[in-house]
Amino acid sequence: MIGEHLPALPILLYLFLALLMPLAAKLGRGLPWAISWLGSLAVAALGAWGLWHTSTEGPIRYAMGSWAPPVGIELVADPLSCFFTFAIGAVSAFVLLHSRESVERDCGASNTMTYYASALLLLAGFSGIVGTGDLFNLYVFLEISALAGYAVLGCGSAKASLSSFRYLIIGTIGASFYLIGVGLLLAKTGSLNMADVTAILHLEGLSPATTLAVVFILVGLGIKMALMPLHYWLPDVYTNAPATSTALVAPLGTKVAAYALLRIGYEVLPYEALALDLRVFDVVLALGAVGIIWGSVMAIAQDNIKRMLAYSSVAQIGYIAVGFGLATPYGYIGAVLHVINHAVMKACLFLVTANLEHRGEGVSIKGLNASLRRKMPVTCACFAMAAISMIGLPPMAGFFSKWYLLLGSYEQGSWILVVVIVVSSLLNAVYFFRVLERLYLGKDEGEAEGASPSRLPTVMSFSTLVLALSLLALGFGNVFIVSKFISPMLPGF
Amino acid sequence: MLYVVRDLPPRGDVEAPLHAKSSEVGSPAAGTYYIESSYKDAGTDNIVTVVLADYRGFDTFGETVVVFAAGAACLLILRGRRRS
Amino acid sequence: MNGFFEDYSAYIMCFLLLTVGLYGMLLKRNYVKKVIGMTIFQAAIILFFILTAYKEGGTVPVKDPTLPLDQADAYINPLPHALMLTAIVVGVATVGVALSLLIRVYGAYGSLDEDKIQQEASK
Amino acid sequence: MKSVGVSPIVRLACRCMARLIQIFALYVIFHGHYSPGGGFQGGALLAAAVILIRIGEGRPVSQVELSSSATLGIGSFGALLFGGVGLLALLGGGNFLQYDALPSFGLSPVGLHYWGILVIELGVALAVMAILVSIFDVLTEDDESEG
Amino acid sequence: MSSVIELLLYLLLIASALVAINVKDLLAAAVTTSVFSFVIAILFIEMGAVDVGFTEAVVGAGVLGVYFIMMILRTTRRTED
Amino acid sequence: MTTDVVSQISTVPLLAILVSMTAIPAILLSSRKPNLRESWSFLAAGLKFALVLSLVPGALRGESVGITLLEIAPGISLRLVADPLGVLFALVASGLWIVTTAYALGYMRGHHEKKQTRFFASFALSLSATLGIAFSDNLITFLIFYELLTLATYPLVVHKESPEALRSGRMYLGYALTAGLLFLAAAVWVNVRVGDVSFAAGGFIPEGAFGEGELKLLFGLFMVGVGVKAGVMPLHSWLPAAMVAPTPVSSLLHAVAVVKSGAFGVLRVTGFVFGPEMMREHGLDVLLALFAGATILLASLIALRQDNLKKRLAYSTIGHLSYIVMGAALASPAALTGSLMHLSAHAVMKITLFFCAGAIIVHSHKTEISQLDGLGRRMPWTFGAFAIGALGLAGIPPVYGFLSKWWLSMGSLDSGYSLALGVFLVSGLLNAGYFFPIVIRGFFRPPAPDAHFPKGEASPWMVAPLCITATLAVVFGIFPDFPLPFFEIAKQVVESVMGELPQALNAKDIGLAP
Repeated sequence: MIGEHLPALPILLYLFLALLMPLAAKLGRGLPWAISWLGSLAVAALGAWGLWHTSTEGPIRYAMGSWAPPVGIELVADPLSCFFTFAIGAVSAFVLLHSRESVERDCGASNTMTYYASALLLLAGFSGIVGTGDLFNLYVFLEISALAGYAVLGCGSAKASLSSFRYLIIGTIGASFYLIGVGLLLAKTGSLNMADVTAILHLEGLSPATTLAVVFILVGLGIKMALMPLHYWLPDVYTNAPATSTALVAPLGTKVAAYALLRIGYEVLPYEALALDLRVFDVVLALGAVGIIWGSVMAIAQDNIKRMLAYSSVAQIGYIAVGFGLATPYGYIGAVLHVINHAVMKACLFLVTANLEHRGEGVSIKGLNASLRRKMPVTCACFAMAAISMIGLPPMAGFFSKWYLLLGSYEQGSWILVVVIVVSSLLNAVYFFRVLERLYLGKDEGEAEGASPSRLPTVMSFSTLVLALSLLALGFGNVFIVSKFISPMLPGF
Repeated sequence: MLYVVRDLPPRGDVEAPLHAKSSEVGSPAAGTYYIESSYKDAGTDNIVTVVLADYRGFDTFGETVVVFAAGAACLLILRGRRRS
Repeated sequence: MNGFFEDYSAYIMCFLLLTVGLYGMLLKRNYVKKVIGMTIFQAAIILFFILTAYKEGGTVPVKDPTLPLDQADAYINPLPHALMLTAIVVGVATVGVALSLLIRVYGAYGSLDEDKIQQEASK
Repeated sequence: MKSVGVSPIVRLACRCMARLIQIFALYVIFHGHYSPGGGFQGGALLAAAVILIRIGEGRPVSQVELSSSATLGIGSFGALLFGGVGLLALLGGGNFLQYDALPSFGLSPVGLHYWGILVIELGVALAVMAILVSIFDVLTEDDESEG
Repeated sequence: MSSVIELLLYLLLIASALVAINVKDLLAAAVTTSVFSFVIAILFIEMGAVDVGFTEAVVGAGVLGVYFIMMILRTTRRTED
Repeated sequence: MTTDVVSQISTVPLLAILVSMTAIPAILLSSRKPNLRESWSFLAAGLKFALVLSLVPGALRGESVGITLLEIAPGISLRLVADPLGVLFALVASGLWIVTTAYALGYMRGHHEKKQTRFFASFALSLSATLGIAFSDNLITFLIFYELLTLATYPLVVHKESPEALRSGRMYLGYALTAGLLFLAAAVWVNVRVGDVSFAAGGFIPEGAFGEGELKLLFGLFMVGVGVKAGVMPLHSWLPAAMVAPTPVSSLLHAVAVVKSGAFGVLRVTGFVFGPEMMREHGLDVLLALFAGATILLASLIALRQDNLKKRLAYSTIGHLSYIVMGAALASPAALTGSLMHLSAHAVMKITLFFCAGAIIVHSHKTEISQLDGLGRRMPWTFGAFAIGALGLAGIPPVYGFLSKWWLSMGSLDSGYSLALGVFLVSGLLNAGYFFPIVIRGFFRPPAPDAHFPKGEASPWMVAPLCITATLAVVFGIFPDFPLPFFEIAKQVVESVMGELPQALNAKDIGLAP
């Protein structure tokens, strides 16, 4: 039963839970919160199970309404999509577990129901993008996640609404570009099913119209994943949004768009034509590399921690783009591994800022001082761990994605990339140690013990800590993940 | 742009891939299949309705959810902040 | 088929409309204008899909007792129509969210012009 | 919206128009199988009718028609009706939204598809009506003060 | 372009789009947007997409117009471009 | 180590690393009770030393024992193996940790330093990392502990948290992290080309895996990677800056653990990655020797000009580390023997000197050499020990430093780079030139009229360790295999790497003089 319906279950679970929210809110005040994180946990379990199942027994294809694929909509669960489903479920479960009080604070206590409904719809959109095998269906889920995303990102302060509105405009352009691309493909191939389109395009190669379609699709998804020149919506949004929303969207949103790019780029579009005629991979690689450096440099210039993390996201997306652009097994492994690593790292870091905000501490780096270490030891330790992982020091998770990317760049003989990765790690070190120095060194200027306000709720420090510790686990378990799950999903190069 | 437009099937072309009976790799083309079998499958005259609600019902479910999401979003953004 | 103008001018109109919409979204400084640009942009995309569905001499995709269904060429392709119904709904939903965001923005900044808001925000 | 100052003629016109629109909407929904139209269009028309009353009669009266606080609930109910049909098919041993796997009540598979489509169209109509009205409500609510 | 009427509709479409984007009064812009939606709905129907045309008419000319107008009434009609 | 000797499974190397790691929570938890906290440190140090000692018999037989922990990247395991070279380094580091702990106790309390808990915890972590470096079996394991060492020592460098300390800390991090990344880049490259990253005595990079230019670049990357910690010029400037750290840190870490891990890295890379033959074949030895020779001379010259005692010691350290590098570069059996012996010899002697400097600072609050006139008569033990250390570093018998320098000189002759001999001789003179004036000032100059010296010696917690290390320096100078068989282990290493022993050794001539 589960195996058969596996591709549909995470999406349906999220959708139904979201739709049930108005009812749940009637039954109990804390129920939306509990349902949402438990639901995410269930999705993570489904993803993990599916990962295990599909990597041993091959992908599962699911025809919606039992209409065979070119006619009906098809969902696909293969190791890659299950991997992403797992990442979505696992990361969001802890973010949502953490979220209860910050949501009430940032979005108003009477809004928890709509907030959690939107959050679940956001996640439903994400898992839909990941699970679908149909180009237009992907657009629908892209828009579900986008709408829910504008809501959760814009529900805080008026500033949040403003940046969310700007994001809405740019995000709609992205989604519409994608839709135009799909339309062109439909006109040229007559099909919307990914596997079908793949077969047809491989037979025919690229014509001018399909080339334009590729460009539209790539630009559209590039906007969604905030690839370097299309990234400028991101810092404002992440900085102004409520803490929980950022922690939910930042680790997952751009990754899911990257997933779509990975899927469509590697599997749907004809690889040879993309690589040789259009040089798409080279372009993405170059943009990724520039994004890495640019994001890191901008991050150094920021004083607001959230803004710094946002720019750092731009850089980290660059890593994923580089792995994608390398178009080699190592690059692919690096990119996929970095997706999960970065998701956990960023979630952890944004939860740290959420904790800071919750305790009434500012998120300005200049305002940090060593008294925090005493007031919030767990939070500070988590920040340190995630920061070390971001810098890419072994044996934290971040090191290993870098390792595979380096392997990939050597394989391609691309020296510039090696330099870029090395330099960016140093830049990462610069902006993270700036914060660490303030947290761990210098005089404890805080007031006496008793004067500090209430302690951080246990769930908050707990979920931050779980994410931080899983970075270590991901670091040590990377071989297991790579050999067991990522290697079977390698596309033919 | 003209170059690209030329590559598209002409307007109203019955031979366009979208309207073919089957695609180049032999899979049935969805559009033609819908026309031919919708009445047989669902006993409904309006083909678009069948496509919308049956063959691609999941899209429509998604569409309904989008509407719901918009409602939730508007409420979330504008309601309940009188105290701030 | 019927010469370039006959065959392709509709596409060109469609692309012109796309450009108008994009221009409104990107270059207009007023936020409501941006949203209007967005509706135009989306309408243009819908127009494009509908164009691809059209068949010369085809009829509306509703079963016609006089036309047997296995004459597929006699009916206009219903697939893009179904897709675009969904797309229209998505468009409305997006506009709804955009407008509610704008109401909050206006409440806080007292304006809907990007330049003025930027001034206000940097104060 | 304020109802003060709306002339009785407008109010009457609104009321009549609204009823007409509602009837037409129901026709659109249920006749969607045979002619253009369906859940979404019908729902949008229903919403238009309610909005018309909201504008013409003012808020308090129109609450009778559709209460503002219930809109999201009705919306989710509509969507759940849709999803429920799908889920029922899933539980009946088919795939999601596979109408012929629904409990048959003596209907042929084709008939099941026919009725299944009708039910989900109803769901869509409910959801669309409720949500469109709810967005209208939120956009016109005057009681928030930004602080 | 199959007929003069269609050509005229297209021209009307683009004209209304340009007006909607460029007119200095937001309320006028909103109304023009409704006109635009209506014109494009007619075009859809002309091309055989009855359902889409119907929906576009209901939504674009009806619901969206109301939304825009309500929103503009709550905020401002003024614009600088 | 994939040497000829089959490696056996043994958890001892792992335990030796874990001992001080498990001490960290204990130290942190007992932060309110200083005595308990320090006894944890002692306990860990003693245990660690005992564990390393238990590895010595195997090392003397040339065996490698170790354990594979887990696969960390496909085909690459986190693997700890105690081979003779690793045991040699581990012996030095863990042995001196015991004395340093005692000394640190006296120093930190005498100096009323803040945040002692963090200090001792970081110290324990550093030692874990150092042993990890010693027992690493491949480039990646090495790199992991190498980076861990950087992180663990950072809190120690910035311990004072003054702006100067923070600046030094940033500088240290900047250098060390860059080095680590370049090392990573090199390791990845090797992995891509060779498909293996495990150390093997005599080198594991096959001839022809890299082009001529590529090989030089790779070597450069590796050397910058390990050379930063080894203080090879021009990568040295973090080391004098890091002298703002408390003296126990300077003594153990910046004379023994950290910088020696750099030197150790040089030995690993030259002997176990490239191998002497490849070095010679492609002229890499000359490249390295040039830098090392220049560093030896320049560092000695700069040291002459320093008035701050710790700074002078720091530059001296830079010079002496390059002795080790030079020995590795010359790559003859005798030179390598000298290099290995200098690894331990310099450790024992320089730690003595730093202990003395620390004792002087804590006791008399003097940091500049020009203020030391006459202090030696007040602190005879301290200055006596200092004199022994200075003699050793200048290469005067019977102190240990003489032996190592002798072998190095021998090596420079039989490897055919007699210019190196000149470098050693000149630097010996310069060493004498910058150390002896300190001793002379201390004992023979009258105190300055405005000098306020405290009465008597420094705390016994500090004097005892420095006397012990000074004594060790002499004992090792006379009996190089007593009480710890450094020389024998060095022989095993040389034999495994070079395939032969120094000629002088074949004549069964072991010990004092060749």
